[in-house]
Amino acid sequence: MDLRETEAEQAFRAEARAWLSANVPQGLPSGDTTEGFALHLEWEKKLFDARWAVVSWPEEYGGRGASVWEWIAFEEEYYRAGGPQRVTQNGIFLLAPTLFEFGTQEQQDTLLPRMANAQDLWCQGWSEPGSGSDLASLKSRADKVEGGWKLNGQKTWTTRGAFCTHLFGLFRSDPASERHHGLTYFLVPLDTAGVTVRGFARLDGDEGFAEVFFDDAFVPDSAVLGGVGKGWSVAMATTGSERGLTLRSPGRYTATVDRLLTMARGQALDDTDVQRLAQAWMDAESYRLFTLQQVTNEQAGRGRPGESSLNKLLWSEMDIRLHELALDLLGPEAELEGPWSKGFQFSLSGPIYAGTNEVQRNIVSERLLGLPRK
Amino acid sequence: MDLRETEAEQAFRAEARAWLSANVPQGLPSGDTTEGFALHLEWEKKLFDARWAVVSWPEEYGGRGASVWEWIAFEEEYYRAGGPQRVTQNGIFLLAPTLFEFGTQEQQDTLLPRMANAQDLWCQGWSEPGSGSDLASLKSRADKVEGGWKLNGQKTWTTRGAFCTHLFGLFRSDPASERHHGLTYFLVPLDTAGVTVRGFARLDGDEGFAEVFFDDAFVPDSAVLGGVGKGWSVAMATTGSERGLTLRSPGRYTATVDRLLTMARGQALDDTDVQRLAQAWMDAESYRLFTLQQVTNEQAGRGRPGESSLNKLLWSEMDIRLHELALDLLGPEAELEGPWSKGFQFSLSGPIYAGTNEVQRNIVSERLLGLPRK
Amino acid sequence: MYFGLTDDALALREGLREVLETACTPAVIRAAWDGDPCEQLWKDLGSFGVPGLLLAEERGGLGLDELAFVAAVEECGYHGVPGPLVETLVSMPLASLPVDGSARVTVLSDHGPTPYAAVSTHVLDPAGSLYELTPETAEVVGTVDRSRQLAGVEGDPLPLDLSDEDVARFERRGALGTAAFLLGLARRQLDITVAYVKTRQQFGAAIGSFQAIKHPLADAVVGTEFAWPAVLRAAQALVDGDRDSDLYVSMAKALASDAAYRMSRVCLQAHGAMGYTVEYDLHLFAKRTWALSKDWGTASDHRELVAELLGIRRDA
Amino acid sequence: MYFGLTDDALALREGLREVLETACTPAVIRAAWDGDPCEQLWKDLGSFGVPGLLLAEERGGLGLDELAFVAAVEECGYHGVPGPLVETLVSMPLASLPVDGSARVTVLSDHGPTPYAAVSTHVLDPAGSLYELTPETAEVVGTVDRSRQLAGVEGDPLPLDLSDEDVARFERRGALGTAAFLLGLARRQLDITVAYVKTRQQFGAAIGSFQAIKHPLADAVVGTEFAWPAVLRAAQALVDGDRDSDLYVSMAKALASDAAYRMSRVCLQAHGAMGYTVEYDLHLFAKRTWALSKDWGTASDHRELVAELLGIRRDA
Repeated sequence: MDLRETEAEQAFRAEARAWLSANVPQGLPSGDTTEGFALHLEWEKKLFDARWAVVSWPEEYGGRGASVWEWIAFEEEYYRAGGPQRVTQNGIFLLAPTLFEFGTQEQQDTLLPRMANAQDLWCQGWSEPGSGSDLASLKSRADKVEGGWKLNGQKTWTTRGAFCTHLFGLFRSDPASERHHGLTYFLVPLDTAGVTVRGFARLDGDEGFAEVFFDDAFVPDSAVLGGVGKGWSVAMATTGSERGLTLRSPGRYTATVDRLLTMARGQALDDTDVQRLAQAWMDAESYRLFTLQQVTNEQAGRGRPGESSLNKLLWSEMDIRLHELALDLLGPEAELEGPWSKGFQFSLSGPIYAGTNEVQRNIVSERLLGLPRK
Repeated sequence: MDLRETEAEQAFRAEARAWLSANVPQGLPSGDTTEGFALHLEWEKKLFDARWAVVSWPEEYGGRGASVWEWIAFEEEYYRAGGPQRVTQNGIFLLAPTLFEFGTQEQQDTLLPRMANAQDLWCQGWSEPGSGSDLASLKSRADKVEGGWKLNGQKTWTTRGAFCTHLFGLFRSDPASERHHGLTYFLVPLDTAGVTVRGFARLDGDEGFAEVFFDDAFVPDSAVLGGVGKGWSVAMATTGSERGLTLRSPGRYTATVDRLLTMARGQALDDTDVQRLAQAWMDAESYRLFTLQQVTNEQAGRGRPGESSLNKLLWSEMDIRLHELALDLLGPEAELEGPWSKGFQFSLSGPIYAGTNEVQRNIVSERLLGLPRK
Repeated sequence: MYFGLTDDALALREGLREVLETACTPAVIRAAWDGDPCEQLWKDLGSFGVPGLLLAEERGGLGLDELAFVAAVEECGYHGVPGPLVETLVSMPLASLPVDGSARVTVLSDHGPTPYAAVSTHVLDPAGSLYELTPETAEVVGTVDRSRQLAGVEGDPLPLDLSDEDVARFERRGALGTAAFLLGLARRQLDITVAYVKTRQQFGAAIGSFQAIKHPLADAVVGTEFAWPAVLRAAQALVDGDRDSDLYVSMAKALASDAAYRMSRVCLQAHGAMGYTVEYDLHLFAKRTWALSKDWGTASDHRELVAELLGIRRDA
Repeated sequence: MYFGLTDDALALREGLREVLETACTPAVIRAAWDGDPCEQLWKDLGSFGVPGLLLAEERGGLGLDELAFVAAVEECGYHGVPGPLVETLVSMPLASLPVDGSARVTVLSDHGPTPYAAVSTHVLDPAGSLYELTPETAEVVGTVDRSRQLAGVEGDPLPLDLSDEDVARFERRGALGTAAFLLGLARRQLDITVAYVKTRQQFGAAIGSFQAIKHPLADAVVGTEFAWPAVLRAAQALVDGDRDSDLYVSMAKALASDAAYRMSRVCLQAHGAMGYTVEYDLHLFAKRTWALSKDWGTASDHRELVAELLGIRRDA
């Protein structure tokens, strides 16, 4: 057990903290509206200019080659300083690890710098109207043509799709295939002819979702990531990996709990509030500690199947409890529009996106506990 | 809505209350040990002699022809006075309604009076080692022979089987049948040759269970209840019926809550305790009110499928919460043997017996909500 | 003994259901979200006598009792009737206002802006006065459920002559009506969800066949099914002028708040992403649930009242 | 940064596992239920050095730290080691007693009879004294977990010279060790249950394939998996003499108490009737869980301490 940061890590954290406290914008509107998104892009470019956009990436792509420990420290400092949720996250946290692992040199050299400086904005094309938890049933097609592929079909629940420039998605490239066979992972500019995007509103009314329609949209062969027919394994390979935990860094929740404690300090509390606040702190702290253990185990080659599902079950259910507590402490003000009521509505998506919690419970029981699938 | 008791009902309740307060034995040991059972039998005979053993039965069988409202009132008074759980309950509450509905006149005339005065003590032979929630997979056999049947197989989890004199049970009478077809409901004296009973201990250590082995045990044709091959429908017909609610009368829980409130009155409480106590009272009271509504609806022909499963989910989960609260209020004493720790252990069987709560949730969602079975 | 709605109340609810099925569609609720006071809906409710349901016949009302009240309000909850429905019904006996739907009466908040003030014609202050509103000038405060239309209240109120008993009954009816409305909202969310999970296919089966969907729904139904008799019991306690009225009203509101909130959570989760958009109707009922579960006292407030009335004391 | 047990602690746990698999079978626990002090088991633990694990090497102990302590105690919890295991390990540094397993030290209760007093050789009173016991004369108080062997403590204690710091560290280690023991008990119950639901067939399938079994187990596992890093963190805080030791110890005990209790409920339910008998082993671990989840402070007590240490105040 060694909980001490190295001198380099301490220096990294100190530099991040100093820069963030001086630069984090306060009171940005939601990034899920047209106007808000533009303001968030300014922030992303500022992060990039100071080389804080993608700290864990190599320097040549705009990063600092930070270790995963430094990345966790950066995230802690980022959320402690009140940094907003990153509108670039689906690119830098979901696509980028896949590009690093499966991309050609040319794909990496072309795409990563443009992703880092928020020139290309990536959204995810996984879900379809008939394929949510059961992703392997997806029907969007890629048909081979001279020099490339024609894409047809529909993706939906695409987060920030209406504001993004590119989509990474899974398409069925072998029409005779079933389930997770015969799928290919494509990288698609959204201005491709034959691609139509329609934004629609989330639960909180912000236009954070989009449907994306493909009507004979042509993409070249170079748009394939990781090989034709390898889409499923490419999409799944980074799930639960070291970088897989980047979806929800602990700093986000420890910062939420700090805000909750600050709010609670100003008011009279009963025993129930006190117990719930203590539990809130313990939940976020245990998530942080679990993450440290998880990274350690992965670095030592002791990672276990299903661990990232445990992770997801905890943060998603915790996030709802934190916000329910905040709303209870707010009393009658809870129904007003504000950061807590907005955060509550957002928290309700936690047990749904990135694989519903029902699916996560299946994964934990089947892969970690070894219970039979059927 | 009419919540008033009639004059007759008031008089009935007053008479019950007066008799019970004068006669209910205090501090009886558990009825699930050999010595305790004998003391409980004395109490049962006393109840019978005063015609309080089976109040809802016709007078000729030892009852008072009480209405279901009067029965509920009797149960309230019984538990309020501190009456013990009835060791005769599986006969008078589970078998008797079936006998009234399906029994021949001779079966009724022979068996009911002996059940009422606790001369015959009945246990239930449903579960088998391989058939619990999936009762329809049962394997115990009844083979037709001259003048009767030969029973073979094993029943288990038979409550108070080691102290009873008779068993009612389901046996597969058609060897070619599957699932819930070809079953017959038999009434079996436990002193029949070829029947062996082995008692074993429940979670609390009392010998409340038995395994019952059948080895070519002969029973005459008159041991069949409700017709050969009709076993499943006979066994299920009374479930959820008006008398079906007799399994757990509300008076039991309202009395538990009264004891809980009495205990709590003597000690300092924090806000959490106060909230939990209020919730405990509301839960028991809502169960009482739901029962009144359920009886009303059934009498008006407005009963709904699955209602008795709602009922079971509520009382079983509530009973655990009531006891958890009691143990929390007891503090360090909670681990000592005593009525609350014993009651807690018993409460843990609630979500298991009489159909596990997992099965009840299937029933509610399939029969009441109409969700698909598979 | 007869525990349940009278045939009259059942018939009232059935009639109201027919009216609301056409008069209060989700499109009407969506209009209310944009600030529409929904005058046609209120006119329809008025022609059915709903606003004056609790007002004595001799004063122009229907003169019905609290059992009819909870029956009607639960149905209104099912249809998500926007505006101050419960508030209007419980205020009418205290104020002399038209019961034809032209008067929509809300209740003055004692902490900040008042719900429905931007779409109401009057505000009752139970401390003893009545404000007339000019809704067009109201500045609406942003809320999660936009049909709540919170706004500040200004102007010179008319004094009302209210006895302590009037006010106590008004408060009880308000909490009770909100409990009934919540259970209507919960029933609607359940119906929407049951219909969805029966048809939505994943992994080659309707998702409603999975225990992961079935069991949480069954547990949520236990909550709402056991809250309803508490609402009925409280209604009857008010009809009878029972000493235990406060106890039963608080029990009803506490159970209904918790049960409806839980139902909203389970129903949203059962929809997966499908429910997580304002384009789908579920949220209209879920967000109203969140607001009303805390209005007229939270579950926790009412449990505290129950504890007090049961004589549960903190000191040994 | 390295968050986890050291290789030494892992090796210790592995060695202990091999010892306990033969030395602490369910039959041994059942003997403890009948009042057997399990001297052979304690001798085996003694020959492995366990009782003196925290005692300095120069005083005859292993001189290991709290990380090794929680690793060893968790494994003892998995095997349900009967008697005052945690109590003995944390008392040894305060008393001069043999560490070969011949001394079994329990801790004086400040409210009624003392756990394990009927099977211990000594009782430590953290107020500053040590009793020697004559177990054969003890009158055992009936408990749900009969291996607890509660009894009154009488006699003339020997004074001990304990500093405030000694006692504070003793209390922290006691709560922490109990948290680790609880997580071992939970892991055992989980293993028993996973094995059972994989083989038990109903409705033509292993019941472990049903979501009704899978999902509650998965949720219970979330609880125990997230409690363990808290135990490690608290252990490291004690090793480091961290200012936050009390905070992390209370967090560990609160999380472990709740998680282990919940696991016991879910595991019992997953067994159906099969777990509801003393003939099956599950109850041996469940009942210990119930007792220990409240021993050395309940979850609620420790949450209250966490709140105090975080500066959460009741007044505005």
